Amino acid sequence: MKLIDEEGRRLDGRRFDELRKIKIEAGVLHRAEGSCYLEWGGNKVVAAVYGPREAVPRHTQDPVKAVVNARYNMAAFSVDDRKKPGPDRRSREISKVTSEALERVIITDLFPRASIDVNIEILDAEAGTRCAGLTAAAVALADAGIPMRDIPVACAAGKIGAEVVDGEVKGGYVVLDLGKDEDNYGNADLPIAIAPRTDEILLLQMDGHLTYEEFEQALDLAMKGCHIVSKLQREALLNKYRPDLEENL
Amino acid sequence: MKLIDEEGRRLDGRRFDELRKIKIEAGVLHRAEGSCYLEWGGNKVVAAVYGPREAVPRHTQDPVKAVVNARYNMAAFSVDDRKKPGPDRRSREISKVTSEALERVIITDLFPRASIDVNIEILDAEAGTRCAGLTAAAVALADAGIPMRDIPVACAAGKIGAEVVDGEVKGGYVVLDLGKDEDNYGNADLPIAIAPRTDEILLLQMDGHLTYEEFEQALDLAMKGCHIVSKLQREALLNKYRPDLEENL
Amino acid sequence: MKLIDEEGRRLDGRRFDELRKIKIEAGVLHRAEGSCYLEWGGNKVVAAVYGPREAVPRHTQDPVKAVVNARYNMAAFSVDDRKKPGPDRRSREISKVTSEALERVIITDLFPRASIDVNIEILDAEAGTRCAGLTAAAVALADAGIPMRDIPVACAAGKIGAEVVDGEVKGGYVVLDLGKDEDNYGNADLPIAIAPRTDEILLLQMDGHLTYEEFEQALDLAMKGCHIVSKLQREALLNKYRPDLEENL
Amino acid sequence: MSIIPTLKKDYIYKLAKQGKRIDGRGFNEYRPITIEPGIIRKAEGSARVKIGNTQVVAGVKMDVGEPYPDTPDSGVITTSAELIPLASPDFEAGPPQEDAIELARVVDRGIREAEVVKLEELCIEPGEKIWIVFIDIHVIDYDGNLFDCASLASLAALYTAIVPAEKFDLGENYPLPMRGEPPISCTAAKFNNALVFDPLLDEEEVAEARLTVATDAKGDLHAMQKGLSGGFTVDEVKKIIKGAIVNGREIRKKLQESIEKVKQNDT
Amino acid sequence: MSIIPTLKKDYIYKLAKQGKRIDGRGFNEYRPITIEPGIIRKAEGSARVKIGNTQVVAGVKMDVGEPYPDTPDSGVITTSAELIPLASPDFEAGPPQEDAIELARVVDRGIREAEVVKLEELCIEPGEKIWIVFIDIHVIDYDGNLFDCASLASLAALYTAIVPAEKFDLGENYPLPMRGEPPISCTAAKFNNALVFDPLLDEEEVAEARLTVATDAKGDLHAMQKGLSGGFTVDEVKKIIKGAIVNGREIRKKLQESIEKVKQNDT
Amino acid sequence: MSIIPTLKKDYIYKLAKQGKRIDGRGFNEYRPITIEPGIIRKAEGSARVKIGNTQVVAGVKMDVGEPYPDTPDSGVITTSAELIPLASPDFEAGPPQEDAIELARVVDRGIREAEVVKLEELCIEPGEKIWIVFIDIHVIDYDGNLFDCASLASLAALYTAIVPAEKFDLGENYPLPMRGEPPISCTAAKFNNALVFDPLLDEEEVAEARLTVATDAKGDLHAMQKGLSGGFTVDEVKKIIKGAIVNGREIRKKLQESIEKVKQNDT
Repeated sequence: MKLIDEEGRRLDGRRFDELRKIKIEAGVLHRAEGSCYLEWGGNKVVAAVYGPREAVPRHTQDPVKAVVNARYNMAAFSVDDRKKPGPDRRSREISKVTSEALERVIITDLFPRASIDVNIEILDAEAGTRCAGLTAAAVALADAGIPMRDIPVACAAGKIGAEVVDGEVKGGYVVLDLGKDEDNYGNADLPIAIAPRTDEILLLQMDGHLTYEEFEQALDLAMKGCHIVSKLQREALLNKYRPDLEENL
Repeated sequence: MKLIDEEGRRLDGRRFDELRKIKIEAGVLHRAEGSCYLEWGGNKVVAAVYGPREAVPRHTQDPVKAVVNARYNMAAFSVDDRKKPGPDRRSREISKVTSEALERVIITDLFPRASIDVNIEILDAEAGTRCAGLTAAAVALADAGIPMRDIPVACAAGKIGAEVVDGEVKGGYVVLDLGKDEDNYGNADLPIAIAPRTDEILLLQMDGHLTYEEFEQALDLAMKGCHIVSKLQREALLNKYRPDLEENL
Repeated sequence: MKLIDEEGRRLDGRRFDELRKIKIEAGVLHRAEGSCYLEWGGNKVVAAVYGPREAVPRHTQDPVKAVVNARYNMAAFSVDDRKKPGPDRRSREISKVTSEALERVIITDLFPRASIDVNIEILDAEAGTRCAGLTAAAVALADAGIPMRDIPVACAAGKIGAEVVDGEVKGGYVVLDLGKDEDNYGNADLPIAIAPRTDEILLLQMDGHLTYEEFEQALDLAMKGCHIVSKLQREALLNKYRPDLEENL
Repeated sequence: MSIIPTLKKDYIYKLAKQGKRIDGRGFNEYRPITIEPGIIRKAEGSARVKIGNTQVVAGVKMDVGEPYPDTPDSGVITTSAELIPLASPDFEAGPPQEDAIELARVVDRGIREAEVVKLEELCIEPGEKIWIVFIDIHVIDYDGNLFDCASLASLAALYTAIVPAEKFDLGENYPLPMRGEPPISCTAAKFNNALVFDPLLDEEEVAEARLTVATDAKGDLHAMQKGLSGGFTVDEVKKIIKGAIVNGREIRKKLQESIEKVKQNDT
Repeated sequence: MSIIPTLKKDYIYKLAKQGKRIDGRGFNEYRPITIEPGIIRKAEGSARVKIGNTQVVAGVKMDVGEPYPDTPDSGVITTSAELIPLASPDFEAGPPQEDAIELARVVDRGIREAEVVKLEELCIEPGEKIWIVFIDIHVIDYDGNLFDCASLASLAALYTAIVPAEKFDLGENYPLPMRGEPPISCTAAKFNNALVFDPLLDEEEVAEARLTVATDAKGDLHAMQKGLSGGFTVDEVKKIIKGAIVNGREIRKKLQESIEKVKQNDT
Repeated sequence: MSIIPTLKKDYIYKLAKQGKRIDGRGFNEYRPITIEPGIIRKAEGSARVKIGNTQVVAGVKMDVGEPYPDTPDSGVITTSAELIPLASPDFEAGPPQEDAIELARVVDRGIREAEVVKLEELCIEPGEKIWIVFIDIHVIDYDGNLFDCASLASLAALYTAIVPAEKFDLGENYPLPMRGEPPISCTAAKFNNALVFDPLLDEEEVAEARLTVATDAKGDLHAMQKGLSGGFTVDEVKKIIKGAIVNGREIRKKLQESIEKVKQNDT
């Protein structure tokens, strides 16, 4: 499958450094303490935050800080072939790395023995759900008023269009934010999450094949993507709170 | 399958308002605090009660009243095709509605933090096991000396013999206590449980197709069935305690 | 399959009362408090002991003595057809009888509310793993310094070479320590564990077919096997501690 | 029962005596209902339904499988519900608990007993290959009356679902074959002798009993489920059925409008 | 150990020193045994067995399945036991625990090792189709000595079972093919140096060790299982085996009588 | 955090400031590595790897199965890891927890993404029958850096594995088809701004962040995984990659020597 043409135009018409269309809305749920609805290309994600509240069962409590439990979950109908409900190994790994990334920015030592529960539901999936989920979770955390050092944000870069001959890889383009076919037929994927104020890397995974130079390009591109998405996060939060703010003027 | 003939005679020879043969024996087990063996047509059921005793695990305790845990379970060999041991979704739903129905008549606020455990084992199954199970459980509760406002009782009515043409239903008879083929090939089933002194409805489920008028007939018929079975329950309890009573004369 | 020839020579050349080759090494792991590596014919076993430590969850604690938890586990790759990871019914039964046998010799009343956890991993399996596992566990317990009345030891005897004609069994030889084919195609297996100082029988299972006289022979043979293996256990422990002992002279 | 719930209970009871509810509705009145079919691209059929703040997404997926031995010519429906911790601070992760199982089974019976889906048209090869219809109910926001919200979402997803025949090399895709007018589930709760339809979460928490009734366009009954540990009199049951028929008609109209809109957009 | 169990223990020990048991039996004596085969209509074979107050129902169901690759010409037996909370305040719901697993495996070995069922006659099509025999053990009332009660119920169910060939279009139904005289399991418990057969629950609770021995009509051994954390001397083991042979003969007679009665009723 | 861990942390931090580690190694230095392939007779391939006190046994088993619908011509790899309670007082029995799942998935990606196994040669009959390669990782002794130890053991097991064709009547056994030079996983931990490779358990316990990088012989990247709740700067990531390339070369040499030794012994 030819993922990119001679002029650097991708299957869906994007340039190498273009993101898919992203829409973020904060505070969409009644019951949750903070929530976010996010569309990123064909991905549809809802995130909801409960807590800080007493961690249960008791033996999960940390006496000096809050525990951050992110739970990434795919709806059975969110993928091509129906997924059996409940966590599989992939979901559990994503939940783990997402929890670790979010924990870094939350000021957890304010809430000893508490848990902060972050629920991420993928309703519609089309490549890049872990970045979409973490990005939505961060907005939901902010919406819930959880004290954070920064609002984390995630984005991926990758490589497409290389030819592979018996393990040898030739050519290829480093591009931002892989779409569905690019994810399936591409050569490498590098999802990251950062704290945008300091550019500290909170999540980093990679698979596929990148030369060291390509890695540097991809990391740089993903960073830039993160900063663009970060602005959309802040706008979404502002949109929710602006009416309140204006009222108080 | 022709479930009822022109003269209103059903497959097993019963009239529309006739129950299958029922046999109830109270106090049949050594270990349980109260117990009951019940045959209802081809159904064979044992029920046993333990408690009130401290509810475990502790977080299941209710500080102001006892928790009623009914557990409906089918033996692997009780059905045509062997059932995998352990609760399936159907058993768990029946356990829930049975627990709720029994809780209504038990004076639970006498036993805060306690559980009253009601075990219902279906050894042989032939249509109507939820009514048979609840009826046996009620006798076992009385045998265990659990204080109750009334001895609940269950019975079903249903509809058989209608013709269905592309969703349109014509004709049919409202009858009491569906047998096996009537359950499989009939048109509707309406199991209920009541507190016989007040006719309060404790359990009510229905599936199939009934007009509003048929529903009224069926509910009335099921109520009448309940009162007949209620007498058999009381006789069984009396049979067990009569020797003691006579001795004390 | 002919398991034994006219001269009483078995498939692998052993005489009826010969053990397979056994190698025992104590204290092989860094992390465990006591450990043992054991090869017995084609079996390779590691055992590790943790405790006495507070038993968790709390409701498993015994207020007057330590609980002994042996956990027998086969590696997925230890058998001909890959075994699904996790305990199956066979492993759980072996864990139970091993726990019971070890509990008999451990002075458990020294450690109320504690657990002593004995992990037995079968890395390579070739008939007789429960005896190999228990024998290794006993060495690991001694290596961990758990106070014991005796160092238990296990060995099996069995019967091979009989002809079976419609349930009727003719001939056959009682032999020590069944090998793989002897286990699969033999006539009876009798694994036992004893406390070698008193010859008290701590574990005894049997399946197959033995006359009463054959049982007496087999029990006697298995006892003798236990005493031989017991010496190897003691040597292994001595080998580990000898350097220390010599140093202190 | 701690102090806050007791106060809330007293307040709700007091209002009920005056014929009022905490959100100002009449006893038989539903909250605003919105039905949005077709919102999940990966699903064969889908819908988001909101009843007041309660929000459910239902998705339909289809696969090719083997029929049950006793119905060799018939497709199969499987309904699951997850009360995911997103929707309520009281829902827990893990395998479905009793509440989720009851929800799935009640929705399932509402659909199955009225034969809403033409299962006989979902046979591909008798005795060998049939279509399996998976209905998955995802509760997004929980403010009471899950049964009605989940049934409605499931119906909207089914009526707008497309059989993915192309994916399995079985010809062109086509709409899931459905029968005319579906039964609609309506739920009432009882507390302190008041009967209120479409109970809020706050009302459910003080309710003694609950009754769900699925009625069709002619006012016939197709499924009923009593819940909670209180009881009903015969008269109360009849009163609820009558209210369910009336509310059902109105909700059915809304459902049909939302389906029509999707079908028009598609053509 | 709290005060009541300690008192009970002391009492049982004291009696045992005087050669007595709490229910007046001799050390080698069994409680009354009743065997009722054929009580479950839906099962292919079934039996209720009572030993004193202990009560077990075993049921046999059969299905058609694939053979194991290493025994392509042979039927399969699967034995399960559930210690359901009906039978004892100490049994818990949920997946089988160690005790239930041990019970099922010991019963299974008693049946399998003596080749009681003619598995070679349960092959329908070599390498393709065989009969699977499911034995399910339901403990109804628990007053000690489950192993013997469960094995006896399983044997009575097997010896009266009918292969449901008609249900699978495989010709006429016929009796499950069984070999002549089954081994019988007899269990003894040891406490304070006394060895008692058919232990009561009260005796099991103070016992140090337990030994189950399955012997056939000739007095040969087919299965043994030692339990609990105490030990036995060689002499104790031999004494138990001899007692098991004697008791086994008597129980086998009872079993055969109950089977005969069923077979006569059938014809 | 209790007093002992705090003291340990302070000590490790203090040493790190002086450029030292508790066992005297340099920041980029690995502990002694031993690789013993072929130690499990029942496995198709196996290896025990020790990195210092950390010890892992990996085993490869193969079976014949069906391909995934989207890769009909390709074999399948399945990687599992169990953190069995043998290896650490903190590991618990039961189904794999998050840590074991992450370990298995990271090892799996390291092998899969570099296409180390020639999966295309593991097709027996396109669309029908393929070889499944099961990699099972058994952690025996846990003293830090499981990721590197487990990947190395898995690679050594794969490179010495034999396809058991005879067992399945598929011709003669032959070596599992592998590509030339595998990527090697190297892991660094960060604490108090120090970056150390091959962290000890004591170091892992005080670490803020961890990064695993799999690089091939040319220095290209094939898999990365960041762990723990701390962060990295871009420069730190680059520094770790460079260290991983250097260490990877040395470890790859050791791996190849151990494989060669086995292959010579076989011939």
